Amino acid sequence: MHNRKRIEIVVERVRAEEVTSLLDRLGATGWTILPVLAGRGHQGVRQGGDLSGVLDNVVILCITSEAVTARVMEASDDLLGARPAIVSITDCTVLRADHF
Amino acid sequence: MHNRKRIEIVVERVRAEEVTSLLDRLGATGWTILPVLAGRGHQGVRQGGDLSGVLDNVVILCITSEAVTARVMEASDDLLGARPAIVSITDCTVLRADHF
Amino acid sequence: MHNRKRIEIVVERVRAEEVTSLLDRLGATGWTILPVLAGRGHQGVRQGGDLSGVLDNVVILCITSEAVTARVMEASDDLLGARPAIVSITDCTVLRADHF
Amino acid sequence: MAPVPDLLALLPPPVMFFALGFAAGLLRADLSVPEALARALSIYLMVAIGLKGGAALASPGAAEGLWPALALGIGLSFLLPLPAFLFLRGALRIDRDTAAAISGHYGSVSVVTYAAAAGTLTTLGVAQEGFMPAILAAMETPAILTALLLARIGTGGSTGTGATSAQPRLNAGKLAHEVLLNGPVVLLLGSFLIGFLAGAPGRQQLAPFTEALFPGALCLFLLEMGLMAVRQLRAGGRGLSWGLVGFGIVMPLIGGAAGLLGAQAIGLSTGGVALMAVLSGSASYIAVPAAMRLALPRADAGVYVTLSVAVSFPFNILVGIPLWVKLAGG
Amino acid sequence: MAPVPDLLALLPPPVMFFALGFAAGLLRADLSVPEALARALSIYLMVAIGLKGGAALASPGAAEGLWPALALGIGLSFLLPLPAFLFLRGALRIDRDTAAAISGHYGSVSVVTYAAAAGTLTTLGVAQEGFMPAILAAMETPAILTALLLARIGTGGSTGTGATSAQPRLNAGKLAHEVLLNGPVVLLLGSFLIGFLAGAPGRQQLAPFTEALFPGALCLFLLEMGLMAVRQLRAGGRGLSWGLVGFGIVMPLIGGAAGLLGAQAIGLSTGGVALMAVLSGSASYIAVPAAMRLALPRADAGVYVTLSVAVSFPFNILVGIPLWVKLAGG
Amino acid sequence: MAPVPDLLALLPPPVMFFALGFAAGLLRADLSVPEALARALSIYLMVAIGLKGGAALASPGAAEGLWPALALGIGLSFLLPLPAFLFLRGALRIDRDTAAAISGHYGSVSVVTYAAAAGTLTTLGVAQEGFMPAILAAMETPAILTALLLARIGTGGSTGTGATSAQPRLNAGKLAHEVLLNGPVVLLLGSFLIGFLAGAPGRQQLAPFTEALFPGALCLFLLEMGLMAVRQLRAGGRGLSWGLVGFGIVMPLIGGAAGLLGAQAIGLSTGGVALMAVLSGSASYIAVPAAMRLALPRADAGVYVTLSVAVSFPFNILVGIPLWVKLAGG
Ligand SMILES: Nc1ncnc2c1ncn2[C@@H]1O[C@H](COP(=O)(O)O)[C@@H](O)[C@H]1O
Ligand SMILES: Nc1ncnc2c1ncn2[C@@H]1O[C@H](COP(=O)(O)O)[C@@H](O)[C@H]1O
Ligand SMILES: Nc1ncnc2c1ncn2[C@@H]1O[C@H](COP(=O)(O)O)[C@@H](O)[C@H]1O
Ligand code: NA
Ligand code: NA
Ligand code: NA
Repeated sequence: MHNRKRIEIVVERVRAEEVTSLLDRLGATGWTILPVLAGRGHQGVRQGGDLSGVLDNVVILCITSEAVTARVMEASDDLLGARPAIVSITDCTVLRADHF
Repeated sequence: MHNRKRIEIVVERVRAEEVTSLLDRLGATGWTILPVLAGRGHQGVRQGGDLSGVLDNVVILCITSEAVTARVMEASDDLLGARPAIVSITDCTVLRADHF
Repeated sequence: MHNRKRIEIVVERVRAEEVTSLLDRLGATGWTILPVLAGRGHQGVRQGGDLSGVLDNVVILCITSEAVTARVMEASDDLLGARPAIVSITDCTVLRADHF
Repeated sequence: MAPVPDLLALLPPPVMFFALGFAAGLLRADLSVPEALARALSIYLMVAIGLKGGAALASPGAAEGLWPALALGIGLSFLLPLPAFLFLRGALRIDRDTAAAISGHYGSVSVVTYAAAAGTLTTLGVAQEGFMPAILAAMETPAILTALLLARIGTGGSTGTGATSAQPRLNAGKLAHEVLLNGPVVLLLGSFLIGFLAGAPGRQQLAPFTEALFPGALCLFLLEMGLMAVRQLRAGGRGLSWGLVGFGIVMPLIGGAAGLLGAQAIGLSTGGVALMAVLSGSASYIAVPAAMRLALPRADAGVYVTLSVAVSFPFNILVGIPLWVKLAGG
Repeated sequence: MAPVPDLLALLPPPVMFFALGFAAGLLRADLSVPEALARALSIYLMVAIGLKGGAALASPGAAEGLWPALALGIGLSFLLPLPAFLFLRGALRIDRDTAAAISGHYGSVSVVTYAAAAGTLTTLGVAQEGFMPAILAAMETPAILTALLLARIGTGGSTGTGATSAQPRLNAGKLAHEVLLNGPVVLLLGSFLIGFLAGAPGRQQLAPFTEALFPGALCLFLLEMGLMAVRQLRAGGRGLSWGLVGFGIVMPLIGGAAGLLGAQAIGLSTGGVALMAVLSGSASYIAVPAAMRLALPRADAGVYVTLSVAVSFPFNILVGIPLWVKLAGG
Repeated sequence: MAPVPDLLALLPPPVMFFALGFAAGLLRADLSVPEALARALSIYLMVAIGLKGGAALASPGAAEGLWPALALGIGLSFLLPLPAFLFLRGALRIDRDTAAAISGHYGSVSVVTYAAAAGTLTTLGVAQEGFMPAILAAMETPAILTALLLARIGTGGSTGTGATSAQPRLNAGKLAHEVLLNGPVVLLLGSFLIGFLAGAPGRQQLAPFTEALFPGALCLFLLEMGLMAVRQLRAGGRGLSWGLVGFGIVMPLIGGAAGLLGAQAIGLSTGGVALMAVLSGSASYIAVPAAMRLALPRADAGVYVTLSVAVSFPFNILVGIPLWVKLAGG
């Protein structure tokens, strides 16, 4: 049982690759992308399903070390600049420490 | 880095709108709805995909303040009355406090 | 408000049933399966959507007691042997204690 | 090695595909149809049925007999829930909400059962009234109203017994929409109207889509319905007592007989009589479950969905349709 | 009870299905089309249009007039964003990025509007140049480049005002792909080429798929477009001022008129003139939104998607097509 | 501007769509086919192939030569994994489980490769035995058994080396289902049986669905297969050594040659010989990966899926089919 951080990011589907390659660069060993049906935030209701796909969001889940998390926190504001994503961080424990 | 609560609700898709408008009314600034493939609970196995859609569930994710969370906890039992949803709450931290 | 554990498992879709029946056997009262779009880990990028479905992953979510969690931690290494899943555990609180 | 000559009429390909799906499900074969395909096919079937019916009605003299048939269909949809409800409450002691919800399904109709019956009639070369799709659409909703009434009647007296027995607050606007503007009704009536307005030239233009593809699309859809029936039996079957299973078989016979006699009384054609019996005997699995979920949240969705999809639908496909076609003289 | 004779030409079934979807959406009917079906139909329409056009071009003499038409289409796509941008900035005071993004949509084209117009022409029996699908593909992208230019011009002077007004770093490679290799262009041109290479025998083999099914598939797709238009209005409609709604109606008229006059000037056939007007008047809702999202992340996606899908698309389907067909002399 | 006359036979439209998808993938064009559409098309192709074959077998005299062909197909499926396994272990030093899993893919067959070959034969007007879809279904599974045997043999001696080399507990029941009741086999055999029972009248009724649409559906599906091949190369390509890529090209030639010679030996028609060669040379990408994932969890799924979908499938479509058709004398 080892302590790690669970980062959860809601971001536009078209920008997901930017976020995951940021995670890669900052040293995360993995991530998982989940689909989103709909959402609401400061920009109002967001409902996927238009044919261009620009209104779809995804959730990116990344379990990683405290060190990587700190770097992500610093970098994300910068990267996501124009269209900020929703980022939340939770403490978690994992089974095999070497995997994260 | 600011402390918030992460509320996660599993609920029938047909009732999702009731839950999100409750969240809206109680002051949450946003929420995200994720699709569910299957689940098990007290009512047994639930597998989506029938044509009426009444057996589909969704997960509603809401990151919000402690105050809103407290109100949700109070209200949810009331609203969800007949068909209770699964509600869990986790501590989390977020980047931009003003957003939540 | 009662303390529980939130177990989150990323696993191959074809093995999901093995995991949920393990959870059932170990005493979990329920679980929820979410679809995954894509992921990266030690085995590299995993993108669903091939016709055999063997490259699809899912996320299994289980809110359960500390006791069951402990049993899952012990058992999972054993069961998942050949193709390990990603398991993370978070503290959470729930509304109706009798439900979990 | 030629197949038995009459087999095609008794067991047309769509029905064989239903059996294939059902068997594959029972044997737990690793076979699944994407949900989007099932939904797409169900939309296609409703649009095709509506368009064809509307175009048929546009031909001279085709509206003759429409009004009595419409009145019969609506009347049956309103009334059939009554015996169902009495039996479920009286003999099976099902709780009020679930009994009301179930009975609503059996007053209403199943589009795919109708489609399969229409396909059988086409194979047999039996003619039918062009307006039947309008009857189909008209029979979707009245039963929902009866079901709601049945659920409310008698709960008036128990309001004092506390929160648990009180009906949950009902979002009346949302429910009205669910009842009047449910997907199948809108699609069927809309396509029917469009088919009517487009008339013969429109029909000709759309025929490769609405008519030539119909049997094949029905095959694929019934394959999925077979798989779905078993899936439902597995997930929700524990909730079904033998009494309920018996109800799911007997009620289609009662409904079908009522439809048959009524249709003969008003003098429909052979095909019309068969279709009216099929409609009355069939149970909804799209519009009514969705409406009941909102209106009667305490009714057990596992029970009514499973009963309709996994018991009565297979029975109607395998036994009901051949029976009513035969009795109608087809 | 025969329908009005000319109705089919004025209001062909696909357009009636659009109206049905729109009405169902407005009435909040419980009707939805799976997203996968909508995407599948949009792929089908592009493949079918491309194949048919390519095969038509392969017939003797069919390439006559191709080059002027291509030049006209590309020119219109490059230039139409200019008046749009000036109006949005000058009269409506829309921010630069959003104004540039919107104007790009109106220089580019809508495949389904084209498909609906081609269907109307077929119903009316009006011939058209076989190469029109190539024009359609060629008009997709030039407007995107103009839009990007418009967004960049004039921001050079404001670089000193700080981080907030600086353009975000643009992944140029990714954008170039988005612009040049967007899905519709690849599908249309690829299918066009395949149709051309396969020629008459290929066309004959694929005709049941690409031609016989076309009107029916278009009906289903326009049903979903009607639903989608209302969905977009609901989710993004608050972002639309009345000025923007007016723009979404007037701009198609300006673009369409330019296309009409240009096409008459270069001597296209009646069908070609109508289609060129329809193309110029239509607004993209697949390729351009995707490109703008990447290139101009600060532009408001809610506004440009909603304006294109929920204002100009319906207007073009209901008013634009009949108007241009009429003015072209069809 | 007429296209080269023989092009259609050498490079029929479905193959050109494969090339289009592959090129679009390589160029990273923003083009994707919804997963539900790909699955729907693959179900459609299997149903259509099965129905058509069953109906063909129902015609008088059509079963002649069935048994030897069946024996040949089953024998090839059982035996072809052997040389594959020996080469993968001996020359490429692939681990036992992955080598066994890969070899199972090459003994089994690819439905879409078959469909493309059948399409080419139809275009060329070359006849074929009606029972070939039954051979296709029969060849799906024997190779899976051989692969499992290969994975088990020789691990008996190494059980002492510890937990890492021990085979994980195998859920035998689940595996048996996966092997015997995998989706393609159930769909193909079920549809074949239905087609047989429905006979000529059934065939006629379903022809617009199963036959007229077939070439178009195959085009769309191969477009997606081209995109999928590149996607797999990107995600799983790093796991492929040049040796493995060479294997993925040579093994189809060995398998195809064996099928060709065997089919000529038992005296199949020209079309039958070509199809048997195509089947033997093809590699499974639906049934076998799913079975291997369950039975040999330590085998590398990235390698076998990528090798089958992204190397051998394109090779068979672009080189294998024309080669075997030519060598068969078509
Ligand atoms: N408080 C929140 N909790 C959960 N999800 C949120 C929250 N706020 C925003 N989101 C998600 O993030 C997306 C974009 O948010 P925004 O940019 O604020 O409109 C929304 O569509 C939601 O899916
Ligand atoms: N302990 C649990 N952990 C995670 N999800 C649960 C749990 N219990 C129930 N669920 C989800 O909630 C749905 C409804 O639960 P129930 O009403 O108890 O049948 C189930 O189908 C699951 O998707
Ligand atoms: N650190 C991580 N955070 C979130 N998800 C992960 C992480 N590592 C792996 N995964 C997920 O688990 C899957 C299998 O991981 P692996 O077996 O390491 O390749 C990946 O495809 C991801 O979806
Ligand atoms: Na009924
Ligand atoms: Na335009
Ligand atoms: Na093979």
